Amino acid sequence: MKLHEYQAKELLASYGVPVPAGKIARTPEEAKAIANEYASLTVIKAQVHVGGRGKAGGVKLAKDANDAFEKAQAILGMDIKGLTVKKVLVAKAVDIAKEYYCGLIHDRNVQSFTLMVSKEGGVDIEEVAATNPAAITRFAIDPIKGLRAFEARQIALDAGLEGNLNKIAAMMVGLWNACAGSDATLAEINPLVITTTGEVIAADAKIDIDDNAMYRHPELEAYREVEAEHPLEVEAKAFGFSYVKLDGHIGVIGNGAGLVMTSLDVVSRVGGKAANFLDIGGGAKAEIVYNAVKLVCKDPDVKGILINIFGGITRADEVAKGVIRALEEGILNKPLAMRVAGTAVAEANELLKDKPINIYPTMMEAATAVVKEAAQ
Amino acid sequence: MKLHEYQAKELLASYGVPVPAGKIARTPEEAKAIANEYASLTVIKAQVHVGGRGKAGGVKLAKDANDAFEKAQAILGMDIKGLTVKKVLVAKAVDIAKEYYCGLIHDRNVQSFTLMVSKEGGVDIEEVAATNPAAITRFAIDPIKGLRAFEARQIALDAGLEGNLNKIAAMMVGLWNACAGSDATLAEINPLVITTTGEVIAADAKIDIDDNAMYRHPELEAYREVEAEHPLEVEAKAFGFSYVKLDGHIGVIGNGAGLVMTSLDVVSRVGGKAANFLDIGGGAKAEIVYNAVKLVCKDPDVKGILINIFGGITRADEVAKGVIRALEEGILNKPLAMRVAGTAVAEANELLKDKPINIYPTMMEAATAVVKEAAQ
Amino acid sequence: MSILINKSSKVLVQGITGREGAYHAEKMLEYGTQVIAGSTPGKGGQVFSALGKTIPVYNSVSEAKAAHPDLDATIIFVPPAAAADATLEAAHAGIPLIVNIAEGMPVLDMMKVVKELKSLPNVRLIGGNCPGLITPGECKLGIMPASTFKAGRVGMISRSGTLTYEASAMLAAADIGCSTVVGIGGDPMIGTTFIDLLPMFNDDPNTDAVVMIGEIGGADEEQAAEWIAKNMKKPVIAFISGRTAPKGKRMGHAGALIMGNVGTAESKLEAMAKANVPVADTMEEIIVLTKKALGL
Amino acid sequence: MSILINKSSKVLVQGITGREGAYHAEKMLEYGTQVIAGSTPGKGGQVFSALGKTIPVYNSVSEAKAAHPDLDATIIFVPPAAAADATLEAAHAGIPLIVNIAEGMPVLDMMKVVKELKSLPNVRLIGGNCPGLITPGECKLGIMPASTFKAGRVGMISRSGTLTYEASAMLAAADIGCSTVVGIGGDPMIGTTFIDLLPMFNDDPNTDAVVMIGEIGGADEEQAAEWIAKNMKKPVIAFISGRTAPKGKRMGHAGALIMGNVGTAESKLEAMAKANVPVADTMEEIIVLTKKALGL
Repeated sequence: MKLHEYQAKELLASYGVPVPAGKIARTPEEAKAIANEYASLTVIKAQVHVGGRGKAGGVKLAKDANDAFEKAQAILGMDIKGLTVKKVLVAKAVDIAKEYYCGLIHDRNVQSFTLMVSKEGGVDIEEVAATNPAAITRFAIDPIKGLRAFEARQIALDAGLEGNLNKIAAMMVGLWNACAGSDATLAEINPLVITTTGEVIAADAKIDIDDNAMYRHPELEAYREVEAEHPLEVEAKAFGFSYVKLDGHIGVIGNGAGLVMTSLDVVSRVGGKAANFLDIGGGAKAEIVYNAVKLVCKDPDVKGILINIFGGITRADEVAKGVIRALEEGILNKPLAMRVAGTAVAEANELLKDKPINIYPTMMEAATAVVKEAAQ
Repeated sequence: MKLHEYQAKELLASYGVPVPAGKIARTPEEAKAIANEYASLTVIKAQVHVGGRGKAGGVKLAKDANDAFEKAQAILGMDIKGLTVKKVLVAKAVDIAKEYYCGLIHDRNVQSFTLMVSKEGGVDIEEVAATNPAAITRFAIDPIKGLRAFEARQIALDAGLEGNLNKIAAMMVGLWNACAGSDATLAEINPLVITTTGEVIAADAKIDIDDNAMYRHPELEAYREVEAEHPLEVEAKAFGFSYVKLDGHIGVIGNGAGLVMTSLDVVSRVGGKAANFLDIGGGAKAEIVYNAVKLVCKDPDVKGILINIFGGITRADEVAKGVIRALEEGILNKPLAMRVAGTAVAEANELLKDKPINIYPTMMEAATAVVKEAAQ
Repeated sequence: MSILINKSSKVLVQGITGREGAYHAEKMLEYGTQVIAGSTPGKGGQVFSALGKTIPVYNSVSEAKAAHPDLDATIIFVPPAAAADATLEAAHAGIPLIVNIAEGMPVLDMMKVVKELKSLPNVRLIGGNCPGLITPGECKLGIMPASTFKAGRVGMISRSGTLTYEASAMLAAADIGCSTVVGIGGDPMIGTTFIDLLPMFNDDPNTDAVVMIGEIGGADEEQAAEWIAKNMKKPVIAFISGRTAPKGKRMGHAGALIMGNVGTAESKLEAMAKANVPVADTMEEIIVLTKKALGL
Repeated sequence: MSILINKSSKVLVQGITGREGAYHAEKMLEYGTQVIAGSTPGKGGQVFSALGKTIPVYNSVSEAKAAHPDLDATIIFVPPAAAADATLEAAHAGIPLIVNIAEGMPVLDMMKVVKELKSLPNVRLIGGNCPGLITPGECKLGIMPASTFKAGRVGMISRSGTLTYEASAMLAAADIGCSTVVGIGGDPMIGTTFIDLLPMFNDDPNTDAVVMIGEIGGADEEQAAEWIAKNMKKPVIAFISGRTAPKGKRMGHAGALIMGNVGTAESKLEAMAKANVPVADTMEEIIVLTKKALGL
């Protein structure tokens, strides 16, 4: 689960990390009131789950309360990479002397979190990693012992950060505590600002929470915003499907992540492009297959559907029953090609033999057929 | 810092440990109102920092609200081992099927915490340790990794506890989390109750917080009760002295814990008994010594004072100046014997030579003199 | 012969009294796996009965191990929130091989487990989020459908469960069997990966070639390629799924995620090419390449 | 000869730019201790000047160690809240001997430090809450008043600072000097205790006898007595303070606390008697017994 900047900052502040004063506004009036209260320069920042807000005009400096009103008015309702801005963070501006980067990312190579620190702050760290990797200092954190102040100080030194070393290290340790304490998979402060008066402050922050660990963070549930997700993704989650909306036109349903990924590859190989990834999981019954078909049919982008099942625990006849139900209820209104193998495939063939559904022996043949039909 | 039962339970509850519903009453009326709200059997429990409340009559069962009023009236104001009961915990009674003991104590031998678990719950664990040590199962906790559920389950099994193993283990892990999370030096649940319906609940709890770690637990400051400490101990703490009130009649002041302890031993050896332990610390100036003398003179039990200083960083002449000031201000109104050695002892002797203060070359001689004078 | 498990492996089932644990314990017994003990906290003293066998249930892995010092392996059927604890329980009880099938474990839990297991070098963890492993005809320590596996001389290592079944079935259809098939799991943090198993297959006299089924995400395939180039004496055939998956989207497996430029299919294909490992473009091609490698 | 430190020991002072650190760095230099580097986070590049010497200050122990690979020991002058971190910093930088004088460290911090140091067997921690150690005439690595120590052939180990000074001064007055004097500290959790040091003195050819100054609390003296009975080839003289202290009250030192029946003076005296270690009833008697042990 992605947190908004303001949520990430709230979380960091609860772990003792200094952040600029800030409040959320949903209207220009609210923005004005907040700026008025702060009686200082403020920054009006779009709160959307997407990178590159600044470049898109979603972050503006406001010199006074009236200016805050105007800037908030300009940003609220703005479309940033397909997402509508519904709220802005109105934060006290800070006097920046230095801008650094400090982030914790889950790093499979070290089987832990890597702390990445760079003098190149305030810019996209992936770009720094690509263009100037030497500008990033990395440190693998012991997940049991956590990040200790002496380690943080040494990393700050190695990265060449200038400013109060103890305060910088305290911020890094605070970032780790927040990250581990809330089961984040990513926790970034960017920029980590050294102010003109020597304070160390987290001017922007990004935190992603491990969905698998949400059960132990009920307090973070309040941060979830269903509206921010694609409506079909929300629906798929309710069914327990692993579903990803993609930008092609062939709906893909299968069992097992690897098999579905491979199905996407095959669709692409035969000249098509997948509209989604949908894994129904292991041992699915007819009802589940029916729901999967129903969900994919709701997607207006879908021009044809590929179902690819390797029956192990999942029975092919259950899959057939689900598809037949969707067909009979008039829900399945798009070309469909199926490839079913393994357990109970004979029974499935028997069930489907008089139905207008094509079964193919290999995924390649099924994909070829549905891509061709969808193109018509 | 010792927590009251109700405070310890609040803390445990914040770590997910189930405790019986309960509230604090300072008057019988409040107790009645609480019992009325619970509409069940309640237990009225004196909240005093001393063991053996039950035997002293400080814990009573109340069958209804009126009974709660009466029982609270009986307990409030009661004197238990020299402490006046000012508040009672009114808690819902639980239906006890089994009473166990579960405690974490700082154990120097294992250089960590030892988890002690016993089927002999609801009684003084020190007594169990003395009379039936085999009834206690012990486990040394890795202070970095903490207590894990699988370890807790095994300990519960080894100790022969009966009841829902997962719930019992969860309570032990919760106790550890509370202990480590609040820097406790002792954290006990006694009894850990298995109810007749199979619930696992902490019916009584005891937690001591490490004073050295209070700086990182500002939230626990609210639990501190100055009134619960001896007034002279409160005053000594304000001066930064290490002070312990004892039950003899010779006030003892020295520098360094070992030296003061040895001074108490010497006082005892020559037939006296110390009224206090007071360590002025290293490098004390005249003002500090003056304050120490003033503090000890306030104690009506004190019939004579022994000052024992080994001058290292501490200068003997500074000690002399502090004593002289107390003398000249009329504060020092009791017999005093001093033994001063080390740095600047000649200067000290010079300062004291015309004063009515006796200086002795050894602590034995000084102690002998003051014990004799005090007896007169 | 085989790697890790064979017909004499003695197996514990953690969570044997649960629905899933009981179901798969029976399936494993049916396959011939020597399931000799089960454990479930609070259910010690019960027995698990299936196929005419009665298997004792213990309260803890320690107690099971004490009663059956010859236990070689355990398979864990507990909810993901309890999987880390169950894994550590088995590890500290001294079970040398642990299979953790749980899907949905918090990443931090697994990080801590992996770190702690480094101090227990005699313990190997397979998974989480994996189907387990099988030495066809001898021992099934997992949840895979038994029928798709045929005994033979090809080793297999796979990040995907269904693709493992698919590939094994295709090999079997082509009359090629497997020595041992290991589903290492689709999570970003797993106990055992390609690079841990390749040396075992390399040294196993009953394995002639190895099929590795990788996918996008992480750099395990790249590391494996590097190891193969330097050390592997036997042919390896690779397959990479998710070649068309977009960046930044988790494709079912928590581990199938391209972050920045790490974990792309291109990087993996390039690494395999550099190591002269043939990569199958389709599942069908796995069989073609395997046959070729075996000289069939 | 001596144990742990001698005239060629190269010393780092952590927190050298602070008030206490600077004061004691100068005192150590004055004594002849080879203080060759200092460290304070954020003060790297400065120099510490005293007695005509200029000592470089580094931002971290690692940087100091990199510039001075011959560093043998460090002494830490930081507030108690930072002492655990500073200790681990020194330990991980590979400084073999660490003296931590901080009084008032949280017990949990020290537990974690002690546990972590077990994985770094080449690192020895003295303290916390201790005066440090001194090899008279050669090296002072601590905050003790130098004047009370005389070079000689008696080793001393003590849980109390002032009693160490007192005993050393009394020995000096009797013309008996010390090989090395170690103040191990008054906290309940310390890095080094009697049992760690007795073997060193036992093996040190320049130590003829050992004075150990214990106190109530814990069982360190009991363990030491047991070790002595089995292994010690040289005479040991003991002193126990706090014989009249009541149960359950902390006597200044956080470690001087009798809990239940653990840590009583009786238990310690009994253990010493069993090990045939003479115990001085008064400080003066320490000298008498030491003389006797040395045949003076």
